[in-house]
Amino acid sequence: MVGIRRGVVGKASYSLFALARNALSYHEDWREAWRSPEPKKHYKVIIVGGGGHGLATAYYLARVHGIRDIAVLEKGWIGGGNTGRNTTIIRSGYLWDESIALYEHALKLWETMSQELNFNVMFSQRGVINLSHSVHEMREMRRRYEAVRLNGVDIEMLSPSEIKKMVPIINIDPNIRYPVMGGILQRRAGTARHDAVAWGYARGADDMGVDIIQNCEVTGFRRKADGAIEGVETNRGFIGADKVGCVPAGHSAVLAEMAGFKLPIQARPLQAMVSEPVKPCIDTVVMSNAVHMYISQSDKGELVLGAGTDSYNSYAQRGSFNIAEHLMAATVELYPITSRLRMLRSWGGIVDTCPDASPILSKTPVPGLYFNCGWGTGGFKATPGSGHVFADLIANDRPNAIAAPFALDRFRTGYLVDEHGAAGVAH
Amino acid sequence: MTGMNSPHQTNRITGTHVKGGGRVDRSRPVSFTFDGTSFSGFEGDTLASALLANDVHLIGRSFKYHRPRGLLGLGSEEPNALIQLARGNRTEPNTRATQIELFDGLVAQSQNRWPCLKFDVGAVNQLFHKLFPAGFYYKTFMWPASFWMAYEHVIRHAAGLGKAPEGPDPDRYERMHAHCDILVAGGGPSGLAAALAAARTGARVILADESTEFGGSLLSEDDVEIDGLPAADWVAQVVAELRSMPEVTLLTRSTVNGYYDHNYLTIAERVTDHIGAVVPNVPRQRIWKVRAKRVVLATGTIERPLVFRDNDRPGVMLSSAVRGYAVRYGVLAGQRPLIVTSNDDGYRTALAMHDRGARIACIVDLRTEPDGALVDAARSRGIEIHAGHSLVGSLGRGRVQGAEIARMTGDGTGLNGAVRRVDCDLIAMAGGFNPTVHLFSQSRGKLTWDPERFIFVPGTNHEPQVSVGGCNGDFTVAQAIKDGLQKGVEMAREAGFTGRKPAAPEVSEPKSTAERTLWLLPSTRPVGHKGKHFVDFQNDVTAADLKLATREGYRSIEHVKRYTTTGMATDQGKTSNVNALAIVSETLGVDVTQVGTTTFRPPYTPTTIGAYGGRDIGALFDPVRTTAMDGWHRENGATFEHVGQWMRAWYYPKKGETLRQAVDRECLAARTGVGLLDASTLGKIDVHGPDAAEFLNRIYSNAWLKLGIGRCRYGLMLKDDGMVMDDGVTTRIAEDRFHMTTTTGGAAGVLAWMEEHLQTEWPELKVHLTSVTEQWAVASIVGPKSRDVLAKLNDLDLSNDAFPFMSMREGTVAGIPARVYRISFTGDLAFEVNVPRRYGRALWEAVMAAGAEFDITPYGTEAMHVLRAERGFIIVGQDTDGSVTPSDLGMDWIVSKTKPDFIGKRGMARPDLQDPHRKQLVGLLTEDPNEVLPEGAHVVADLKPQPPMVMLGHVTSSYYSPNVGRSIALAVIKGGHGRHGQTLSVPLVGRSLKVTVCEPVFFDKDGSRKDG
Amino acid sequence: MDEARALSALDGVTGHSGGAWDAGIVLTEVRFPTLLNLRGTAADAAFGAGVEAALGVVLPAAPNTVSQADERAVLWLAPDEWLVVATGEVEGLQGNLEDAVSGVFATVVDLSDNYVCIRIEGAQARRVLQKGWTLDLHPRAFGVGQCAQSMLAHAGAILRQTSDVPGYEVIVRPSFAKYTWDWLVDASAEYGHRVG
Amino acid sequence: MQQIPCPWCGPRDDWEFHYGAEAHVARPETPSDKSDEDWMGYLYLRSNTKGPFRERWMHAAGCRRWFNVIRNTVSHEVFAVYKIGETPPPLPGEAPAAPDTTER
Ligand SMILES: Cc1cc2nc3c(=O)[nH]c(=O)nc-3n(C[C@H](O)[C@H](O)[C@H](O)COP(=O)(O)OP(=O)(O)OC[C@H]3O[C@@H](n4cnc5c(N)ncnc54)[C@H](O)[C@@H]3O)c2cc1C
Ligand SMILES: NC(=O)c1ccc[n+]([C@@H]2O[C@H](COP(=O)([O-])OP(=O)(O)OC[C@H]3O[C@@H](n4cnc5c(N)ncnc54)[C@H](O)[C@@H]3O)[C@@H](O)[C@H]2O)c1
Ligand SMILES: Cc1cc2nc3c(=O)[nH]c(=O)nc-3n(C[C@H](O)[C@H](O)[C@H](O)COP(=O)(O)O)c2cc1C
Ligand SMILES: [Zn+2]
Repeated sequence: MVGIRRGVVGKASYSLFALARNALSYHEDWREAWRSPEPKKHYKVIIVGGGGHGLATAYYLARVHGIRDIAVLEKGWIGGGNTGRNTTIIRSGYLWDESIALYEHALKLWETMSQELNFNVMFSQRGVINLSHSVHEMREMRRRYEAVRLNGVDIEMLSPSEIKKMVPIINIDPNIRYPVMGGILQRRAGTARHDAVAWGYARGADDMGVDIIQNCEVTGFRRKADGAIEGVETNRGFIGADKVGCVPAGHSAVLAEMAGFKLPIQARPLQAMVSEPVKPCIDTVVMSNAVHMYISQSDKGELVLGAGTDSYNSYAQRGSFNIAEHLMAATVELYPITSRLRMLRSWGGIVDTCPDASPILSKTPVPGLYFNCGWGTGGFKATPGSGHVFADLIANDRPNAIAAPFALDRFRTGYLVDEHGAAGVAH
Repeated sequence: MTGMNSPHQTNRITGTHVKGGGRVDRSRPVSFTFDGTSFSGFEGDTLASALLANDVHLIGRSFKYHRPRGLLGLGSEEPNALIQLARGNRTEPNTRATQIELFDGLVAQSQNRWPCLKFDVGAVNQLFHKLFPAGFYYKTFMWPASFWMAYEHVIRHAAGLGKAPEGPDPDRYERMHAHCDILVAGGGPSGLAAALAAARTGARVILADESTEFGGSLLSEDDVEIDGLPAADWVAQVVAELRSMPEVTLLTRSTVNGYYDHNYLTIAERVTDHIGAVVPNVPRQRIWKVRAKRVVLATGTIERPLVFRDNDRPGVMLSSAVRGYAVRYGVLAGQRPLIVTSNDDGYRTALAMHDRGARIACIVDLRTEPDGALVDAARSRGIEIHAGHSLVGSLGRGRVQGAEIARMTGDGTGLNGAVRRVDCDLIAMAGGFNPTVHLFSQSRGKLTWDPERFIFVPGTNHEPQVSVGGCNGDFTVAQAIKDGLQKGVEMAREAGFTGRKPAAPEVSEPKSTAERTLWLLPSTRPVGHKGKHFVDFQNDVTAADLKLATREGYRSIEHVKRYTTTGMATDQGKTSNVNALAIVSETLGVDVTQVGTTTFRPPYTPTTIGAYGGRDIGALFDPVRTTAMDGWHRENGATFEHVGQWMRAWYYPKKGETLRQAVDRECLAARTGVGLLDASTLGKIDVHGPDAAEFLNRIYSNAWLKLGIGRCRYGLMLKDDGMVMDDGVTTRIAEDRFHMTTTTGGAAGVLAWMEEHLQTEWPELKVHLTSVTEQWAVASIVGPKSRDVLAKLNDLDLSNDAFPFMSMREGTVAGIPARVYRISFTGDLAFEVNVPRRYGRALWEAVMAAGAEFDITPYGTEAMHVLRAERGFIIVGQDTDGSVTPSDLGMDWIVSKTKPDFIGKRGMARPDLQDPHRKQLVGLLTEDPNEVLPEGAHVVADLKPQPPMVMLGHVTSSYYSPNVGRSIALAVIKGGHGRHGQTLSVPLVGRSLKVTVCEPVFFDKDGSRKDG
Repeated sequence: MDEARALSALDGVTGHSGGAWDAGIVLTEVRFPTLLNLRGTAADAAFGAGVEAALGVVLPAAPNTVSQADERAVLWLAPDEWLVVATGEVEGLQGNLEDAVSGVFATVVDLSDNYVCIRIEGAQARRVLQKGWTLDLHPRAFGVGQCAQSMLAHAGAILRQTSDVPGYEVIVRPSFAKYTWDWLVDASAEYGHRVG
Repeated sequence: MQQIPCPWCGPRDDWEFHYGAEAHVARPETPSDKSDEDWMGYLYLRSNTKGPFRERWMHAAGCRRWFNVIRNTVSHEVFAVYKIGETPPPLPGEAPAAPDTTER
């Protein structure tokens, strides 16, 4: 492992031992997890967007490709975009081979992330269940099950009673409006502590010399005479770069327009909420497309509930109340014991939805400018894989096999990776 | 366990020498249990006031360290005293004792402790607390890697506070829409005044307060008079006037909990929680969804705790709460209180306590030279005042027994005197007041920092609204009322009403002098070295944790919040947020405004999920749509399938039949005799106008201009990307009129799609579209004997010549006016009879009766699927998924080559859609004719013993076909059209099947059966 | 025609009166009114005149208003769309209307079976409806002579006020009739309801 | 919950509407002339403006009419509503636009 500071200064490494030793000095000697440097005049690579994907990109650029002269520019605070406001569902059981390859690549990286980063991201492989509520959904579910299985990825089909065994609080009465008819389970899937992912990658990248610059908003792009990228305008002045990778999630269309092109992206509100904390009552993640709700319980004890998107464009980080209201009705309908629990906080994010519900990992009409976006409602799970392949794309100026199907050109040729069909609420 | 405690009520104020005895009804004792012990209180008490009256201070345990905790506050700001309320399926975790109204038989339990509140094993965490600073879990539990799930198990069980109920909720919840001119949030003096002024103009006013009665802080004051009346009497007078006005809605126990866009607010009303009994049909709680023309925010203030060593001990309370318990509930929270204050308001508490018989231990005043009427009043009562002193720490076991105080340096950052011990049984903290700006912020108003008074006040607003009184930074009753009246009438005027501002009443109240704000009181040793200085009580976040976070680089207040969890507890930082950000700003040496606040989000206080769900549960969760024949299907034993919102008959098992047996029987009957299908759910659209044919020509991929009147045609609808969107048969009823059918699930989408094109792309086309889906009930009479059956009911000439395939005739069937379509979804002779919906069942029964001699067999959607698959007819949404073109389906014949344009034409010309290796629809035959492939199974050319394998595509439809006498399947596979005759494999779990690719037509390949 | 064989989507659904107490909520099915969907150009004088001649009712031009004369009501649905609600003598009504507007681009579609009409009346009728109807029904905002389309809970509905009692008519598609009826009964539970 | 003012029915909750994204994107008159690039533009590329934005809405639960709205996608403030085919009013702070010729 490339641990520049961590390797040398043992104190910076995290462990129970380090905690004990630091306790003796009242925890006053911990060093900062990442520096807050002033931006330099020029970098080899600038990453725009300090979400999980952007930070992971910088980390892998440094770690795998040996590029250290990197800045991550974040307009607010790192992890404050969708990384900090998602319901943290991680799985790789998608429909199309291309998607399964991408998300499974990520899932494998999740499995070693805490150790690799020396930062506990609490990746909890508690399993994710997708429910089916009609004959039609059962058929679609079977299709996805087979696709995942034949890709060599773990997946199981469950009957209602098997689901009930794993999720005792679920209502499997066959006479309800959306009866639980079956489900698929990916055991290796689960959740992670979302903020820690951003922080862990930031710390790891910083360790290798990456400058993480917060409160630095990119306001424009500067191009050379030959059209190639020259650098970015920011609220803290111009910063030059040989290559620029944009990973701005909800703001991808805004940045693309600054660079002079349009993306097939619409920014939509997506809401989530948490209940007050209670003792453990649900041990897996359960998603239901038909009723537009999904649920898990955080380690602190809150039920984490997610809904569907609103249908209009918005950058407000809030959605309409009726979506929240429906989500809660659906929660009570499927999990009757939740009725007397209380909703503690609700919030919204801006998701960059793509026509085929698949991401964009691509070169752009501007040489040296790359985009990683379009993850919509389901990109948290991809964080490490996305960063890994995007770093590769930036470093080599060509997509690798995993990234290639997700290039922008698919919208011209018609080779879409349409994950709407079976994914619905696409987490 | 349960022994009735003698009702000694040590803290209940008695005697006549005190002003009032609180607002409880002493003639109505009420008994309740807490952790199994019985106690009593009075009607009007909260659980909190009753416990205090019974001298119970230890009420809960904290989240992380399991520290013993008592009450801090008086209302919804309470972070500590969380209760597991009631039993069985009515149990409710994390309920604030301060908001639980007492009723006879109330059962309360402490939480987050084991085995009991006094001896909590979890408290061992305190021994290791040094290992558990903020964010410790990010630094450990990583080895061995596989152990995280085990660590997590333990962590999860230690966390979580209360317990969820185990069964469904027996209570009822409702929601209500409301509209008003003025919504007033908060019914203290300012809110009452605003409501009154607005209401007098005739405006529609809703006034909501989360407390049990209106009056707000006035109910907790005994030193305020308004127009010569004690404040509470003035309140009663105003409320009485409001109550008499028909356009005023008064809501108590009602929290304005959400402020959404465009003045849409939600109110959570607790309707029956306080009576402890279930009233049949009456909701337990109700969510009001209010659209208000104008909003007046009058939510008052929340007092700030002071941050000193061990400031979390039971018996350390907010000063205003201590006063509130005394004045409003007639309870002394302690007999020997110490008041530590940054301002004059602490003196009011001292006076109120003193005058009710408490012995004030002393007042510790952070100010060096306190002065003014309130200070004089304390001095004149002989109360000891330690000016310029810090409260260094609390002392005691389980509960406050004393405090350490010392003189501070002039700048308030250190101590410069000896630490002295003061005996006391209560510490009242008066740290100044924060305006309750939550709703203002939720509505996206911008806060302004007032550096003089160290508070955030509302700045520019985003919605049409105003803030008045305490929440606007106006801390006197006189100002609150004056402003309330003024703004109330202004808002009414903005909402279109006229009226004059009522005269402001005369208010007498104590005058306050300047305060001195210190966020973190100086201590003998640096924070973190000895004891704990709590900022967020519930989540056990200390000043040392906040400093650690900033030291580690988590400097944005949002990072501090997420790293330490400050402000993330069930109180959402009502008492901690401002202290936390002030400590962070001091630590970083930057201005509070630079640090900023975290985002306020709904709900203001946690709100029951069931209340938000309202009655949208069970049968009312989502409508189930049924057809006119539904009753018959039910009475005749059909099983049902959900298709979108529709409930359709799936198959009609006879006694003892399995699905397969029933479907086989139904399928055979439809091919050999006659079957009857309820096809009512198909979408139907009346397309009418001189340009109707031209319109269809653009919408469908095939040609429509020349279709004859009375003739039907199958059409495929594409999207502009060239993918199949819907299909159906459309009939020309008249020169300018067509009857279009769509798939059941696609109906609404198709209508919307066509309307969009008419209104926005081709407004020049004269066409009207009307959904007539439910105007018609449809019975499909199918099979070789269908003509015989229909002939019995109908006087039309049904011969092939007179009534050819793909045509429509109007007439009567069984005496009912009908349109009969000779179309077929099975390939066999068939008649689709459409009658007005009201006659649907009559038609069905008549056909069944007429068909009896032919053994007519009703069949459901499953047999329908088999029958159409036998003929290779697709189902959009099953054999297609939005990524399939007509060409992929082998349906090039339906794509016009001559039309210059139609929707989908250009899209189909894109490179990938022309690729011969695309997935294409084929038929599959298994080796074993009895083996039915699972739908969704995948097809491979190169079978491997284990996954992964390269997949070619998947099975979209698969059935046993009794008519073909074997299993049949449809699949989309790569380059399928060129693979006919190839043998491929379908790998299943533990085995695989060989399949032969064929044409997707299995029965009646030449289509000769359609004429019977 | 044979009315005895006609079944409404509410037959067998309406059941009995019930609820907490009789607050005078009366729920009634208005059985089989004639409902005609009328499309045409409001600005076209010939169209307006034709409609008036055939129905004896002025075509309402203002959004969400109703013109009514005796047993004929015309409800504004959209700038070029109206719903004719007729009871009593309706024989030939559709034909007359079609003839009257035949000279202009206009269409008449019989939707008598495409909807079910429920009347709700009583002192608490407004409160009951407001549990699921988002638009303001306060007399200052909505009254006799007005109509609106929106959702009543989860069913698309046309609502109009028919009396000051207050009384309203809720028009929904038949497949939503049972849901709507059940919803109204449930929402009335607090007050009690009677089946009219 | 936003209120979208239907030009006919008046202000209604946003869920009553079907959203149509960017306004004034006309379907090409003769699609066959268009390159694959252009067709991609028509099919998929829509402005996604942060700030005042011209967009289409359809009153699905009411009169079912399409119309245009100028709405700020950050503040949700609605500045103007105009019918299909009408000349778009200027965006806040913008000079009046040329008459709409796209008929959308
Ligand atoms: C409510 C909700 C629930 C979700 N649930 C799940 C789930 O369960 N599972 C799942 O896999 N996914 C989920 N997602 C999606 C997931 O959160 C995102 O796909 C993922 O986090 C995207 O990560 P990111 O790093 O690309 O984006 P972000 O974390 O949003 O990072 C982008 C960053 O770019 C910054 N930025 C933008 N513009 C500029 C600029 N001009 N200059 C500088 N910086 C800029 C932003 O401030 C932001 O910090 C959910 C999303 C939401 C909103
Ligand atoms: N002496 C001081 O220094 C000082 C300081 C601060 C406040 N005050 C007091 O502040 C008062 C100002 O009056 P006021 O009317 O502004 O405040 P108030 O505190 O008297 O009343 C606020 C009311 O709002 C209610 N409320 C708060 N949030 C709510 C919500 N979300 N939904 C529903 N109800 C909610 C509370 O229950 C309370 O009844 C004066 O009476 C003054 O005594 C005094
Ligand atoms: C998985 C998850 C769990 C959360 N748990 C809590 C919680 O326990 N308490 C809380 O106040 N907020 C919780 N939040 C919400 C955050 O406070 C915050 O609302 C969210 O990160 C969005 O940021 P914003 O509200 O500041 O815009 C949680 C968020 C996520 C994504
Ligand atoms: Zn409208």
